Amino acid sequence: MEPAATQKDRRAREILDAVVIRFAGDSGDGMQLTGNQFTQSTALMGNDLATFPDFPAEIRAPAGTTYGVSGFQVHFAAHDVRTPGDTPDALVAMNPAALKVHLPDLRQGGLLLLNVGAFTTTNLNKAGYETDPLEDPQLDAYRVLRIDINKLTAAAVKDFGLSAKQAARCKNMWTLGLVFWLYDRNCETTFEFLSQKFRSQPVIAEANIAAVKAGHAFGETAEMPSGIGAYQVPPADLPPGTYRNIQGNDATAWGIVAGARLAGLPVVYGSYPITPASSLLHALAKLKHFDVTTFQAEDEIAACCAAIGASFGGALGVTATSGPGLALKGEALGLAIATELPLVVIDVQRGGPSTGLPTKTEQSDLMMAIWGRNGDAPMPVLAARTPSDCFDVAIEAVRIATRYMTPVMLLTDGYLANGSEPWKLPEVDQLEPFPVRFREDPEGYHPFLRDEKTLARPWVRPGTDGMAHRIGGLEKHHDSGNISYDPSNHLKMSQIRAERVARIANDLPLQKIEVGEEEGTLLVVSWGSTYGAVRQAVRVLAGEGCSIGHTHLRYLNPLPQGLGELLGRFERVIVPEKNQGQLVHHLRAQFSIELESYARPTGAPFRIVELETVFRSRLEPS
Amino acid sequence: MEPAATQKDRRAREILDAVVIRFAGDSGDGMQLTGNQFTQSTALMGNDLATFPDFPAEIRAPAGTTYGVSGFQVHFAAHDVRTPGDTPDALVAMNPAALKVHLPDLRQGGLLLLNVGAFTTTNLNKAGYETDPLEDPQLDAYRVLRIDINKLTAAAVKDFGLSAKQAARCKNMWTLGLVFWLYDRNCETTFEFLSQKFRSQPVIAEANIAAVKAGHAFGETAEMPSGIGAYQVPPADLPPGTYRNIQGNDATAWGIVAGARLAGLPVVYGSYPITPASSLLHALAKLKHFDVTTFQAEDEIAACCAAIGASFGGALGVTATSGPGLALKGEALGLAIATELPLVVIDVQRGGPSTGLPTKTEQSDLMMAIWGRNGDAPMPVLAARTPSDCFDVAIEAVRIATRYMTPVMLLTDGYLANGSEPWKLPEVDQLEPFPVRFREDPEGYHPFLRDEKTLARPWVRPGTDGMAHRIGGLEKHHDSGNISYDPSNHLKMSQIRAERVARIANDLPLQKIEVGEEEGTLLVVSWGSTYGAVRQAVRVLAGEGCSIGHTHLRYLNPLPQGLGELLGRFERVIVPEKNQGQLVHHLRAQFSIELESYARPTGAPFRIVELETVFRSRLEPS
Amino acid sequence: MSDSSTTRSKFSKADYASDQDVRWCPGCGDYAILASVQRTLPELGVSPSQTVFVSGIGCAARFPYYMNTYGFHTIHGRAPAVATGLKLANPEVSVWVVTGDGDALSIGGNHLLHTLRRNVDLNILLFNNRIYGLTKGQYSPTSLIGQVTPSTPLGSVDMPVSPLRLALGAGGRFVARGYDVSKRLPELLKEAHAHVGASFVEILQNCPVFNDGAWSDVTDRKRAAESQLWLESGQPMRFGPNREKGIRLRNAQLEVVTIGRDAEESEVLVHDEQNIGVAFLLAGLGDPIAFGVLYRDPAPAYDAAVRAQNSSAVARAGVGDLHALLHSGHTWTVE
Amino acid sequence: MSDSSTTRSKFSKADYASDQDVRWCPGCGDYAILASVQRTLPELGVSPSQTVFVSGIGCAARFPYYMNTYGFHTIHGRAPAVATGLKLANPEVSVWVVTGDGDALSIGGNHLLHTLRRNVDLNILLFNNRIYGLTKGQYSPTSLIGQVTPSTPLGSVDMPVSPLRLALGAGGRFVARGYDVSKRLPELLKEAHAHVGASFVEILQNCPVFNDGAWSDVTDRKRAAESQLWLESGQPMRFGPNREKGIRLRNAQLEVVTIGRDAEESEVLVHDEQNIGVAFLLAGLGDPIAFGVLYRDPAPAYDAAVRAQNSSAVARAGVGDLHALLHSGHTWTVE
Ligand SMILES: Cc1ncc(C[n+]2csc(CCOP(=O)(O)OP(=O)(O)O)c2C)c(N)n1
Ligand SMILES: Cc1ncc(C[n+]2csc(CCOP(=O)(O)OP(=O)(O)O)c2C)c(N)n1
Ligand code: SF4
Ligand code: SF4
Ligand SMILES: [Mg+2]
Ligand SMILES: [Mg+2]
Repeated sequence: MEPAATQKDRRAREILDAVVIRFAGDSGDGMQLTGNQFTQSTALMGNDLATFPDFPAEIRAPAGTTYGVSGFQVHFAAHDVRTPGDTPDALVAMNPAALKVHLPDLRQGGLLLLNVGAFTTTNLNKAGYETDPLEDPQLDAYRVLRIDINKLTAAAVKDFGLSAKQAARCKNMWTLGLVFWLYDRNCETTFEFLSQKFRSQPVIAEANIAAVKAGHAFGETAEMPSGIGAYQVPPADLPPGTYRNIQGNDATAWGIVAGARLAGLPVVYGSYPITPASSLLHALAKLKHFDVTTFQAEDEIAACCAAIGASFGGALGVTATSGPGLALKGEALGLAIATELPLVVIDVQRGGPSTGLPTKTEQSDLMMAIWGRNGDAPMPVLAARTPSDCFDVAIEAVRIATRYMTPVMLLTDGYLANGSEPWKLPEVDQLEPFPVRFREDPEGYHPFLRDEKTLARPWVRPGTDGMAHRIGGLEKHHDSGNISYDPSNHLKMSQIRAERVARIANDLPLQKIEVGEEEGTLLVVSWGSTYGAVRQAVRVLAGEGCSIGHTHLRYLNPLPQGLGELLGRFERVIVPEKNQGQLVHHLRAQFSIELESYARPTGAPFRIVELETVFRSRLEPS
Repeated sequence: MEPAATQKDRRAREILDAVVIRFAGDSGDGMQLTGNQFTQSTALMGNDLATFPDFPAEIRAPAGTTYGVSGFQVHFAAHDVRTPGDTPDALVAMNPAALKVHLPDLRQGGLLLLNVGAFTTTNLNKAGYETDPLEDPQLDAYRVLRIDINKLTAAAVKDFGLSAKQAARCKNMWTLGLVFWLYDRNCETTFEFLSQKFRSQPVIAEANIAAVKAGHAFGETAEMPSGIGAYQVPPADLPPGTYRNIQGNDATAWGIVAGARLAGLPVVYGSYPITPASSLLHALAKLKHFDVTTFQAEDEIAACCAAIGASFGGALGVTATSGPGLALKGEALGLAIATELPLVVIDVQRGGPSTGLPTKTEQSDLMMAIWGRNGDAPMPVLAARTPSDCFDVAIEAVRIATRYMTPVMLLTDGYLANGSEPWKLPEVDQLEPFPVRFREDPEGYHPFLRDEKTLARPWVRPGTDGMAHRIGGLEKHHDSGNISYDPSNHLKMSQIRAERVARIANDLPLQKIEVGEEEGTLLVVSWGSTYGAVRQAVRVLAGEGCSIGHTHLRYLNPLPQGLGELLGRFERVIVPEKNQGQLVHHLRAQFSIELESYARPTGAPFRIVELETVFRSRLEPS
Repeated sequence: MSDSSTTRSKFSKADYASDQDVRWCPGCGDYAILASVQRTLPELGVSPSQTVFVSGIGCAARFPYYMNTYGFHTIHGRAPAVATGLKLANPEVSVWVVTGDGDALSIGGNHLLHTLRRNVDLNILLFNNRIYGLTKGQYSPTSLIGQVTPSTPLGSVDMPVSPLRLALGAGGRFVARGYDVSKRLPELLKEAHAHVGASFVEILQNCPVFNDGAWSDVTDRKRAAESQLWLESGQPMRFGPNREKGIRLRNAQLEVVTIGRDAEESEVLVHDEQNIGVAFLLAGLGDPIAFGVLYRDPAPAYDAAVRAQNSSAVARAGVGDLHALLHSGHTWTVE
Repeated sequence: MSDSSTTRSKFSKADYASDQDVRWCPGCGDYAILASVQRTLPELGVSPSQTVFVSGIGCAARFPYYMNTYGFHTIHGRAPAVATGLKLANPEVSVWVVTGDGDALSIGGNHLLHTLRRNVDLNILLFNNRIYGLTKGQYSPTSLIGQVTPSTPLGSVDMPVSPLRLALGAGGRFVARGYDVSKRLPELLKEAHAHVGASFVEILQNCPVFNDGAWSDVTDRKRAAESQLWLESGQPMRFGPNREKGIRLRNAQLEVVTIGRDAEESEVLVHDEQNIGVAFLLAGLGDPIAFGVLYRDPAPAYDAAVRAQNSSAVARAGVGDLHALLHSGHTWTVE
């Protein structure tokens, strides 16, 4: 692939190992789109990367206000990348509000690209600036590029006969063009994208393309202030294969589809929209030709119940939501547990309690996932670690649900759901199938007969001849399936329900060290989306020769075999979490061992340096 | 009080220390009423006692079937009584089905009173007997009294001109009369009760009274088979005071009313009927003149939300349910937590998961009570130990809710709800008031200002002049109460929410040993309704000189101070529970100490002997 | 054990009865409904194995256990949602929902209304005994004002809801009423089954234990001719011991008239099952009470529309190819 | 800061506006509704401190933050239940519920219907933009068949529900309709406030971001005279640029007629707010759409009946005596 920059430019380009850029502007400025286009091009150029969009809870708050600011951060490098980056190296601020909100995060000496055309008195007022920030000596700490993007964009598209409003909408593309030039990215994917997106309005497409080109040309030709050069980030040395960029919710959706294929089942997906889970519904609604039925239910309870009904009917019932919705599904999940039907329940966690922080990420539904139902109602709980891992964990959830005839909880979160990373695509035909065999033989059948090994009961599709049976939420006799209120039977059934979930551990890989030492001073135990930051922090410290190891849990219930032994191999154990210490509580209850909690529910992901500092302090003799 | 038995009888009476009687018959036979009348009379005669009704899940299953059998057990003694008794000393079986279901529980040599008039072929068939149980040599193990109660009742009431059906309905009263005679009880309370109950049908009242008298006279005059005598159970040596018999749900209802009085608040009680919580609604609906508004909502969510709305409005919002309903309230409880409103949530636990065993008792909602909400959403959790303790714990729940501006969970269960015991009535005017002071001063007010000590926010009654404010489920700034998505603020608010609940522990009594040794070999930790059986088992063993102690938790979250220290004073700790080991899990997570679980979710309460055996085995050197 | 139509062409009532003892109270109206259902199903040409009964919680909701068909006794109020999922997953089976006035109208009101408006192909039977039977007699959303129950010791102050008006308001397209011991119930069940889409049948039911005689004014044999208005499509709305009474429409209001005295025979309203305005008025009629099919106006069922859309997606895009899906959009290769 | 009527007898619009920035999208119909509400409240004679706004979740549900009254932003769909509890606890305050088509009709449908049938004294404003705004544009229970949204890429197949028909079916006793930028909205708000019991007002609202123009056929100024039928109690139902059109009732169906051409002036239906049959038909009218009060038939409010019952309990038994309660029934004394 031929980089877009000319020979002349490339000579001058400074080679960087890694860059973190944040695009920030008004909700209406199209920053998510700009970020995504930058990501797309960067991925195609062979860098490893990770992204993190950060949008306001309001749909489109009044233009120019600080709470209307929308951001998109991308971290790309010539090596492998695990997080969207701690602090941006470059900040693009399309208006004063964006500057106000995001400047505190920009690293000292970072590149600051300001659209000075938007720094009008009105906008300064709306952003709550009392004095002009452009005059503020504070800016001297950064390498500032002041450009009237509004004006230059208008000029670039003036020949297309657009309205002023339409023309103004091209300014994100002008900016993108310039940033493409700054980091030596290829513009082609964006040109294609624009042509496609505006295929019914070719003039708009052309104007936008012209804007990208103008921005790019501006970089090539304009005199840059001192300290601002052109950069290059060479491709990373990634394992060979075909890659794509993927967001977590898309990966989960595709994993469900893949899992259902491997099981040989159609999918019935029942869901009620809720941030940040809604895009799962959107993704699956596009896959009707994959034997996927999507049902937008009247609420989360109906969504879950419809999925249960579908599983009873012989399909793979799937339901997804976020915390407030999961809190509503507890009773229905109890029914799935009592009737021993397969079901996949996805919780894309967000900040709580209650409505909390709907667009922010958190890991605070773990205990609810494990315990949030009446009675002794155990179910397996899994969690994904990166956007692309959502694909694998979703398949695993389908496998466990159908093999053990149980609902399975899959936890992801807002950070995974909206974040993206390059994904080395698996070979679809090399995925291990786990076909479901419905029982069709009436001989000796009753609905709560069990497989000796898995303790799973037989699954019968209604409509099957001669197999009519009734199930329900009342306790049933272990040996006939009929309703039973007998004390010793209830004890036995309670134990079987627990044992069936416990036995899944036999079927799971042994818990291992991810990175760092196999034994020593400090073990870091993580779960879910903190994986990247924790791993990176441990890698840095291990690289420095510290006695530190990292283990990461995909399986939260049952806990994997080997974990207890692993915990015992280190002097200290720390559990960093984006909640008030839920996993650490769960582990303490399982293992009589001292565990330290590092609990930080902030709504924002961990920064690597923060974790480095914490871990380092635990490594020092105290 | 003059015992009803004549001088002649009393001479012959055998003095017993304690007796357990179980009345069993068809749902239509009036066994609950019979049991309650026996209890009432026994209470008035100064015995300590405990009762346990056990009715079928079906409203009134077809007559004569085993699943239609209804039972009522009463344990009364000349000493203090902690449980309704393990195994009956006497069983009254009104029909074959009752015999079939309950005979296995009767102790060897126990008294068996059989209504042979009901042992018709039809009834034997309905009960599933293939041969006549009256001929079964198995009965030789008991002292059997065979009486055709049907016939004798008909004779007793023949002068009242009742229909055959009406006459037959008197047979429970005939039986009660006989049992009154057997155990030297006074009939007067029952005469009063019958006159009152049938005041609009005086003939029915008189016929029933005649039946009681006839049964009693039968005992006095008829020749009893050998081995069957007349008994006497002298009054127990109870602390002086005025007593009444009380069921758990009534005690809870009255405790809520008392708590609201002490706080100076009206009550708004929102509830949706569910076994075994419904009788709370029934009790409170009768107390409208106590400034109690009851609202039978369309579902549990509305019930909880209405209670929250009422608390926002300046009343004490209360909601009650059982497990399936609590599973539905999780999201709403999160709102109460996020908005920091007082609320009392009562969960009368029953067997789960799902619909489970609706009429059976269990302790399996503990973890859901602690964790069953999205996000980090802590709330205090209390549990009552005996029927009368429900009164005290309900008051305590109101106190904590209003003092700390928090929802409070109060756990009871089916066993407490329907069980009864004599209750030494508290002096109402000696209960400590804890009046709520609504904030009315607008100066410096914002809704999330906090009391330094309790961290409680001010409570403002809508309608108060100049104090208009908005609250909601989104995260708010700790310093203004305005919506805030700021990361460090969310961390701070999460910590405050946790701290506010944790600080309640400062306000609680130190955890103590209930009975037995203060330190030593085995500590038994219990919570909730297993109190009586555990305490009794420990008392027996401690009486034998075993090194055993018992501590009982009223406060499950936060755990009381002193508990950790207490656990450390014993070599072994065992936690018996009517679930799969939930408290033990919770304790393990808090204390790095080995704890043994004795987990028996059977739907039935513990027997003292069962616990004795288990504890004894843990005391032996292994 | 096989019951497929190839091996056996006809079923009898016994084929639909399960081996479980029926556990309702003696005299409960549910027995009669069960008998009607078991009597009717053999005539529908659907085998027991092709039939599913889904219920919530309540006395009524025990129904599936007594049917030798597939059955799902779910949780309180949620049967319509479970049944919707079942129908989406398994369109071939014939799905019946059995529910009570508490189950369907109190906790489950929302699912009922959405199932009706979506027009999912289900037969919904609501056993209305105007009481919560299973929880021992609290008032329900159909109980009358003033009703004394354990939760309303001074009488209920809640306005009752009319199940049929609610169903019409929600957009239900088959709305009918019968009662437990009615001989015409099987007929209604057949109509409900024949209707494609959501069929909603309110069945007035006596609970002799907690609300005995709640409907006796209407169902009492002696008064039946006076108190029951049985609707027949295309027929004038007449009733009375000698069919001497009729219903007249005036000013968008229904009036009871005595033919020959207050009105001409020709003034009596002729039942048009598609007239929703009249159906709404009929649903609210108190004396007489309207029975039969009040409203029937078929439209495509939701589940069929969903399937059609799924098929059209396949027709447009081919059967989904997982490899192609993963490789869609921008990909790149590292060598 | 005091606003009691003793210190200040009149309030202005500004007294009802909070200090929070309004965070709806530019052009959102919610702005106009907010302005109407803030303009109307001062005329009701209820002080800001005596007014409470309760909402669920959604764009519409942000409403309370913008009002300088008491406010409670609750959880999705549950505002009617919260408001019911509030009203039971605190009868003096005037309670408004603000909700969206998703909040009220999807997740919250059951609470809405029960609040209406119980007739709780609340003013319920449903902002119907036929879309889920806050979650970025999925279809809602009022979206039209065929609507393409992120969750229905091939078009919705769900039959929409009519909020007003649903309200009537549920037993609502004040059922009205307006639209966001209508000048007559304040008038409707006043009527709703004046009605004792549950007042239900559907307000057609434009969401320019996710469902722009959903109502423009109806609300467009140029077509307004043709497309809007404003109802006035006791007045003939006329509309059209020159009021030349009217509504005629025939066979319990509504027909649009041109006066003088298809019908006499006298044949035009006169609006009777208590005629529920006509109200049900008006609720379903598509072109023109009926605005104003479709149905108003007051009955005692639930909360008032509850209070009356509580008072009668006190009158009968005296103010509850805790000591007496504990000592009621059988007690005995141990000395
Ligand atoms: C979530 C939940 N809430 C409450 C209950 C208790 N409950 C069971 S059945 C029922 C109402 C039954 O009334 P209805 O639906 O009219 O049926 P019926 O018994 O009268 O046939 C209630 C409240 C429950 N099982 N689950
Ligand atoms: C329990 C729960 N489920 C889902 C959501 C997500 N959610 C928030 S608002 C909304 C729908 C909003 O639509 P509508 O009520 O029409 O209001 P609008 O935004 O259009 O004004 C949804 C699904 C939530 N907050 N809580
Ligand atoms: S309680 Fe009523 S509805 Fe329930 S089974 Fe008994 S009679 Fe039937
Ligand atoms: S998304 Fe629509 S309804 Fe929501 S604020 Fe924006 S314009 Fe208004
Ligand atoms: Mg009922
Ligand atoms: Mg909407």
